[in-house]
Amino acid sequence: MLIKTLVAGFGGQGVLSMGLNLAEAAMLEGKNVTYLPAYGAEVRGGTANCTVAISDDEIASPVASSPEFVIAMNQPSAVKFQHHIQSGGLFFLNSSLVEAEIIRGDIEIVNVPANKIAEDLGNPRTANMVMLGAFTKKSGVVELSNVSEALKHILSAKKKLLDLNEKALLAGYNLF
Amino acid sequence: MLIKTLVAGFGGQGVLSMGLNLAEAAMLEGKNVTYLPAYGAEVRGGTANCTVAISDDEIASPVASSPEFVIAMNQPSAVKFQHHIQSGGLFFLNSSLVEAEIIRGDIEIVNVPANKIAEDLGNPRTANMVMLGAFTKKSGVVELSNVSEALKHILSAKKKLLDLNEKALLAGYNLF
Amino acid sequence: MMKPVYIRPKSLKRTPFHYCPGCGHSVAHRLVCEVIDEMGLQELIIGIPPPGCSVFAYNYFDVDMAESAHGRGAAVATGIKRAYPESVVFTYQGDGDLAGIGTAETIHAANRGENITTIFINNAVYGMTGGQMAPTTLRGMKTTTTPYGRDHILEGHPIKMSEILSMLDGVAYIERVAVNSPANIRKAKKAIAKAFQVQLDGRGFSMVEILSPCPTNWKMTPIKSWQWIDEEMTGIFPLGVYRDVTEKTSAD
Amino acid sequence: MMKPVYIRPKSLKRTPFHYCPGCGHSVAHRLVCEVIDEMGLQELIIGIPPPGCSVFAYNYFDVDMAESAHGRGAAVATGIKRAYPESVVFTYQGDGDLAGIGTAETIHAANRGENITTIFINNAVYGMTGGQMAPTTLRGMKTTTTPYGRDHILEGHPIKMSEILSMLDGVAYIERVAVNSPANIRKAKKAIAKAFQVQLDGRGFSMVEILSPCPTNWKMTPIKSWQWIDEEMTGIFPLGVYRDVTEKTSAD
Amino acid sequence: MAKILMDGNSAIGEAAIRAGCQCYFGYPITPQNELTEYMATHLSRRKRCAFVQAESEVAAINMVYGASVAGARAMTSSSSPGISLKQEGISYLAACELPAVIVNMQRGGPGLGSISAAQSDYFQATRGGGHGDYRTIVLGPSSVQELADMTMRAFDLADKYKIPVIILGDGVLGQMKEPVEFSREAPAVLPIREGSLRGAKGRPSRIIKTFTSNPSELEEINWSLFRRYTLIKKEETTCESFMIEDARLVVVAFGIAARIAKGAIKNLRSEGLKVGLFRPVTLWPFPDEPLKEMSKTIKQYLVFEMNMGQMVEDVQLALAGRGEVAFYGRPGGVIPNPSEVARVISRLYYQKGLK
Amino acid sequence: MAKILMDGNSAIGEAAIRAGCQCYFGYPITPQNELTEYMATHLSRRKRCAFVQAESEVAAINMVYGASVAGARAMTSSSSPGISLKQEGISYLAACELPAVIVNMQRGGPGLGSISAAQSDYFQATRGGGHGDYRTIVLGPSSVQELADMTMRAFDLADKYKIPVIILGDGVLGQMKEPVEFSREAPAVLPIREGSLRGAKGRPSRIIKTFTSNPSELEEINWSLFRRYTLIKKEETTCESFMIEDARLVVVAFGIAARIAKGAIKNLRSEGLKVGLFRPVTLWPFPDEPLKEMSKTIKQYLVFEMNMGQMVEDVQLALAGRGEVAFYGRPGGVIPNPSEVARVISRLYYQKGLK
Amino acid sequence: MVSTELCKECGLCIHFCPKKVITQSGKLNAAGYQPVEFKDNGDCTGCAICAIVCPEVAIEVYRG
Amino acid sequence: MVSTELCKECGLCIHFCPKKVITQSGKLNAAGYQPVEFKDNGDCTGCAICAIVCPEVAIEVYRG
Ligand SMILES: Cc1ncc(C[n+]2csc(CCOP(=O)(O)OP(=O)(O)O)c2C)c(N)n1
Ligand SMILES: Cc1ncc(C[n+]2csc(CCOP(=O)(O)OP(=O)(O)O)c2C)c(N)n1
Ligand code: SF4
Ligand code: SF4
Ligand code: SF4
Ligand code: SF4
Ligand code: SF4
Ligand code: SF4
Ligand SMILES: [Mg+2]
Ligand SMILES: [Mg+2]
Repeated sequence: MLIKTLVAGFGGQGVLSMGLNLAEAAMLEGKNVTYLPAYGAEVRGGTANCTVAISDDEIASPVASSPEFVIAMNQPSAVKFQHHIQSGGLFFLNSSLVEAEIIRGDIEIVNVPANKIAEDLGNPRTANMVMLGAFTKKSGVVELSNVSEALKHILSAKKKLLDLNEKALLAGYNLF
Repeated sequence: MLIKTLVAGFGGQGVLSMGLNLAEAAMLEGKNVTYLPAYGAEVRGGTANCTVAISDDEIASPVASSPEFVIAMNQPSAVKFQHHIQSGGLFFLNSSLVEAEIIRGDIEIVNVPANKIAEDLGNPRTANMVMLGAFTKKSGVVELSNVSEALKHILSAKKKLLDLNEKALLAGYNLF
Repeated sequence: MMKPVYIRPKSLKRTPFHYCPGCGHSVAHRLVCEVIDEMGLQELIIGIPPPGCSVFAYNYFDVDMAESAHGRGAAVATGIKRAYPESVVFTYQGDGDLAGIGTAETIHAANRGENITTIFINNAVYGMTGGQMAPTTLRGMKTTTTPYGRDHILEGHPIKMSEILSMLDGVAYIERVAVNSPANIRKAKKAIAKAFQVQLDGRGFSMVEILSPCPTNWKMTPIKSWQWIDEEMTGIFPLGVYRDVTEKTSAD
Repeated sequence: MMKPVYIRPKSLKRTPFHYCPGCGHSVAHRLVCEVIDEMGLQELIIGIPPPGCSVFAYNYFDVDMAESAHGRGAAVATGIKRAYPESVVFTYQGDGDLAGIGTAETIHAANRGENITTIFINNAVYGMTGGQMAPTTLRGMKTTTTPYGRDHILEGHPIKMSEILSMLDGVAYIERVAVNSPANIRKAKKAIAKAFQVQLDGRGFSMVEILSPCPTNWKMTPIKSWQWIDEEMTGIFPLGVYRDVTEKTSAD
Repeated sequence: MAKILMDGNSAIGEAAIRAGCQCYFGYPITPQNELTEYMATHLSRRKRCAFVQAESEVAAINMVYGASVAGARAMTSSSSPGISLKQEGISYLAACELPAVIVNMQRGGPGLGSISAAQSDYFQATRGGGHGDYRTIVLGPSSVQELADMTMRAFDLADKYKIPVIILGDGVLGQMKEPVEFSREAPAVLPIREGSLRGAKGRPSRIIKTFTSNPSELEEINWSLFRRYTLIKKEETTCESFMIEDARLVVVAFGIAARIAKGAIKNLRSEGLKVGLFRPVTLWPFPDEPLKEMSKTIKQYLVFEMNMGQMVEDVQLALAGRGEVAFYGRPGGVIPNPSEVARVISRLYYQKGLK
Repeated sequence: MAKILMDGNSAIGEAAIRAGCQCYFGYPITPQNELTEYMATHLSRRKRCAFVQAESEVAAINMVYGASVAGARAMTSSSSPGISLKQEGISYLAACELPAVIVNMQRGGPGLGSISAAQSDYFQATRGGGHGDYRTIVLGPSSVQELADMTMRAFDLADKYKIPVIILGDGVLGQMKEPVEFSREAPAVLPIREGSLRGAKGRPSRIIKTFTSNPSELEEINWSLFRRYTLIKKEETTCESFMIEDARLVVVAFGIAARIAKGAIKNLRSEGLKVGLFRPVTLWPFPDEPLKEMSKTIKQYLVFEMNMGQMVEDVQLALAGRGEVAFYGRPGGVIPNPSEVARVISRLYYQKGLK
Repeated sequence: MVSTELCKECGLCIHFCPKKVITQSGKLNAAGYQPVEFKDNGDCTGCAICAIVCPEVAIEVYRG
Repeated sequence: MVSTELCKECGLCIHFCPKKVITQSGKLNAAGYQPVEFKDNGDCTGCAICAIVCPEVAIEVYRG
């Protein structure tokens, strides 16, 4: 099994920490895993994205030219990455921000109103966790328990935020 | 025919211009010629030397490991270079300054009291030309006329010195 | 009919800037273009952008431009100007570029009195590479390579290039300005125009040091970053004319 | 019994110098060795000689020494001192080395306040390579690369490193001296001792700039070259203390 | 010890600290900034250690030189353009027999290029981009774990042979995170090399230098370096083979390219193609003996590099005509995926009638 | 025109001026100072020309870059350590397709080394000592006359292919005087390259750059460079053969070493040994076709270099096992004499049973 | 007057406008920013301060 | 007092000696220089100025 997931959005949306969380969860499950941020480091602004590869076997390339799963947190990412998804793959859309029409018919679209739910939970900055929860449930690539375990590790320095994020994660998970 | 001549002495004795003069003379005769100053340029003081190779054929190396002729203008050069001369070669010594005993029997020694003669001519700085004159006569490697022609060229910017140097050259030439 | 009070300069291409919101590079670019337009230099000038956030400056300036190696803008400009003295040549350099790796090239071009103009963007950090300490970083300031705050004992002091370069005899004009308020922006533009005039007059090396906000790496809002220049930076880097051989007095 | 009034310093090996007659390097070497002896530094000190006429300095100084790449003495010294702070580290550098190719390394080491001492031999030429123009060459001076005399319009101005470096906050002590008369030689020695003391006290960067005769490339007799320093060089490079954080006043 | 998810650059930093690295001197450049920043955070305030953000790459390598003169384990890192600036310094380190570890996280293209990953500095690293006859040991990692392990190995090799060691990584390896495990704890006492300059206390003074006015003396130094190089070649050459026993075509690749090639080969094996991988781990010394050995049975080779063809010369030199060598290269920072590489391999496989 | 007795360094300077060199940027280093000094004397006050003694080699190469940006014929020179410092700049020139002429009068050893003559920078010159995939044309002169001729050729090649050209000389060639003749007069009007930056008057503004955030774009640039390199290889490869028709052993050498070898070969011929000389004149592109051709009949080769073995790899690559290659090297600045080389040749000749 | 595609929501024009006639629009542009809007309530003096401070050159000022 | 092998004939000691008790010896040393000589006529004050200026450290001064 080799599963690649690409997470994309605006810089401030927490797409990198989403990917990292996923990668750590996979590591906790004893999987091989690679996490690769797109480092357009010498140019600012615009979108950020990262790729997580999870596999039982060694991982050849951390780059995803046709990922199984794509999470698009904003409109430009939805437009840009819809063509990259592998046929039959899942396309997670932050439907609060994405209005684009998706023209491919050979992929499954999962709409997650991440911002809306996060706002409802009282913290719009946790939209990424809502999405991660939904992704965990729908993709089945990692266990929810490992995702929250990883989240605990990542937020170990900022304990205060943990509750908020856990709540958002669950909200997303329980969407489906 | 390939003849290599090494000229050595203190920095101020004009050994480089002696070699250059010889090389230009050979060029005037249509010979192949190379002139190579020893460039210990990053270290000052001590001795200076240069090598002139003259040949009818192409010259392989401008370096002389065993020159046919060596001109030693001072004591340290006489000591240092006596072992380099080819067997049967000529060793020109500035006998005004060189007191060393030469221990090799397989080379011919030509004593030229160059400083003495130059002083007698009223200009101690032309000792090198006295030596060059003597060398021209004894070595037969170039014609005297070409040596003075070359001298004219070299001193073209300092016409005043020409007479003095010509006189010294002749004095050396007429020594033998 | 509508009279334009402010319109986009002609020598500024219509490409949107890639800079972060509130970035001083954007303002500096525009000012240089305004001066180029007003002085009629567009067909005469050659610009040298650096590696740095402004590496893509050639995508914005509609004039001849050539990339330079990091820090070597002054040497490249020297080459151009010596080869083609009729041109007007400017370098556009960051503080890491000019005051760090390019220290020697900058000082010696200034000392030779190369007849070039340098637009020097001092934002107290290495912007492009992600906010490391620059030679100009203030004491105590946290950057990715001074996570404990710049400690002058270990990491040195903010270096004052305008002051240092002003000691060199080849320098004709140096002024330090800031792009953090309408008034300062106006002054900055005047300084830039003056610097180019000095070059046109063949007076020697001219430089405008621009204190320039980097909201991203300072981790501030744009507005806060513009204010921070007045609050913190100008204390260490006082604004003003540092050298002006065209004037009798060298006061501001 | 004969009482020694002057004897060869212990830390100066008995090897004859390769320097030209009347060269200031020889005097400077001896002075540094005298100070090393008097301050008891021989077993503590590490020296960094440069490419330049003094490339063989390690043949004379009987202390630990490591060759450096041209101009990089200050960086090498930084590496040593950071790795081994208990040592006393000095660089010995020519003007081509320190003020030319090594400008950036020197300025930034000084700015960081590296706790090292620099002996800076200013002889206004590149000695070792045969008398080319140095950054410190005086206006009008003929060298092998300024055969028409240094023209400041084309070739720049003599650069004043003591003045420039004194502007940097990391600098603890800078004095310019000369080795061209018994009195000046005595002062030079005092300055060297002070510079090492500043290092021992952990005060930061210290430098002694030594105006030093190069009879060979100046094409003068030794005596004339010693006089020429007073007649010409000190006018451009005034002697004196340029920075001294150990004193309240910074006057000579 | 539990595995940590770590990016390659930081993993080098952590491994260096555990290898007893005392001094790090760096200058920012993408894609290796995380290493400089890791050292700023973890080494700069460590006891008896030093971190300096130098004013340039030239200064950084000369600071490394200084620290090595004083016997400390010292390191610098950069990426392609910055490594070019270090060439003079590396030549001095090699000439003066000073150990040092130099990390090059390669990026694309000559000039300013791209900040993506590439393998275009192979020649520079293995042939001595600086002047003069010298070699450096060059290690070619292909995972974050290897970056960590090789960093430790690099410090040990550097000290053992008094030689600069280059870790030739790339932007992807530096940026990507993978689980990593460190095989050592940081030493309680930092190692100081014998024979270094620490002041001439109780011994004659020492000189570290290369300059001489006597070429024969320098020739002798060069020959002695050469003898050491021969020893290193004999003792330290490392490589990895994968499925070559029955292979009819062997792909030769290093670093990240080898990893991609391995993925391609696994896929092709599952389709029945008899292909294998040969991966030089030390790029200098290059493992030419194993290739020579292999050439007795395997005649077809494909060299795959993320450049326009550099290591391919070492493969050709090793084979000396005893096998056919094809080349597939992607320069400038493009990272091909395993299926592209697989297509190239299978095309060659069928073209050559190996099926 | 009459011949003039001139040292190699000055001859380059004079030839450059006659080739229309407008700008020279240098920094002193032995053994090439005469060139810098020649330009100071003869170029600095020439109309529309410029001479700058830069503050460093790094500055000098970047000034060359600037002058080339502005379309002028520009040159710099140095010797080994200084050339190492220029590697980043050379990589930029190559990447931006800017012509330039770079002279390296090689000296001995890595580090500060010796100031004698050597050939130790062959790898650096022919493999791109800077970062990234690029090549420069490399010319290997072996007499003062050739230095003059090749300097003119270098400027022409640089402009024709928009590429930096390296003249790889050595200390002996630079210092020695030989009679020399110049084939051209200095041009009345200095050539300015088309497409250069002179202000965007009457045309759209131009950009000279390499940086891109898109690796595929950079890949395309690299491929286009590569195509040009292939063309250069086809059009400009030059070599010289001497007495190879009936030779049983061929010595391969370049530059000053080739000249020494030729002397040795003449002596050995007079003793009846069938030995010849193959001399690459362009070191990049390396003349591998003629060697391949030769290998059909000649099986024994001796590569002689004044280093520890660099060009020998190109010979082996060209022969690809079709001939036996022996090596004789003298590193560090030692200049062997023809009889020493002759002894090595004849020993090999008899060992291999060629008599 | 304000190019909504160029605006990056930095807020500097709002901050510096002496008449406070510029506000957030609340809409998103293609780059993901919420560009500002010009409240044409007649207070604008055409002083162009907004244009002078706008880093994106997103504002052009005309007086009619 | 004067090491004839180290002296390089620079003449600085002669120039600076306040008592003018140092002169050229007229002899050559191995390096080709004519080292100076000390005229021991009792005028020497042992001021060591000669030693201070001698670049070659060719002079040591003793008072007895
Ligand atoms: C030789 C070299 N070293 C390092 C870099 C990486 N680099 C690119 S820009 C830059 C510094 C940017 O800082 P600054 O000059 O202050 O410009 P800013 O981005 O802040 O405007 C660095 C270190 C490079 N491109 N080349
Ligand atoms: C990289 C490099 N460039 C150039 C040189 C040649 N070089 C050796 S010493 C020197 C300058 C000497 O001048 P200075 O520093 O003033 O010392 P001085 O000889 O006058 O004491 C130069 C250019 C070198 N060794 N290395
Ligand atoms: S990082 Fe700073 S300097 Fe760079 S574009 Fe962003 S705000 Fe401007
Ligand atoms: S050249 Fe000058 S600096 Fe060098 S040793 Fe001679 S006098 Fe001294
Ligand atoms: S022109 Fe002046 S008043 Fe009008 S919106 Fe702009 S800043 Fe405000
Ligand atoms: S200043 Fe410009 S970019 Fe900033 S909010 Fe106003 S219009 Fe938008
Ligand atoms: S000690 Fe004084 S008086 Fe005596 S010789 Fe020396 S300088 Fe002259
Ligand atoms: S000062 Fe020293 S070297 Fe000079 S003449 Fe006197 S003794 Fe000799
Ligand atoms: Mg900056
Ligand atoms: Mg000097």
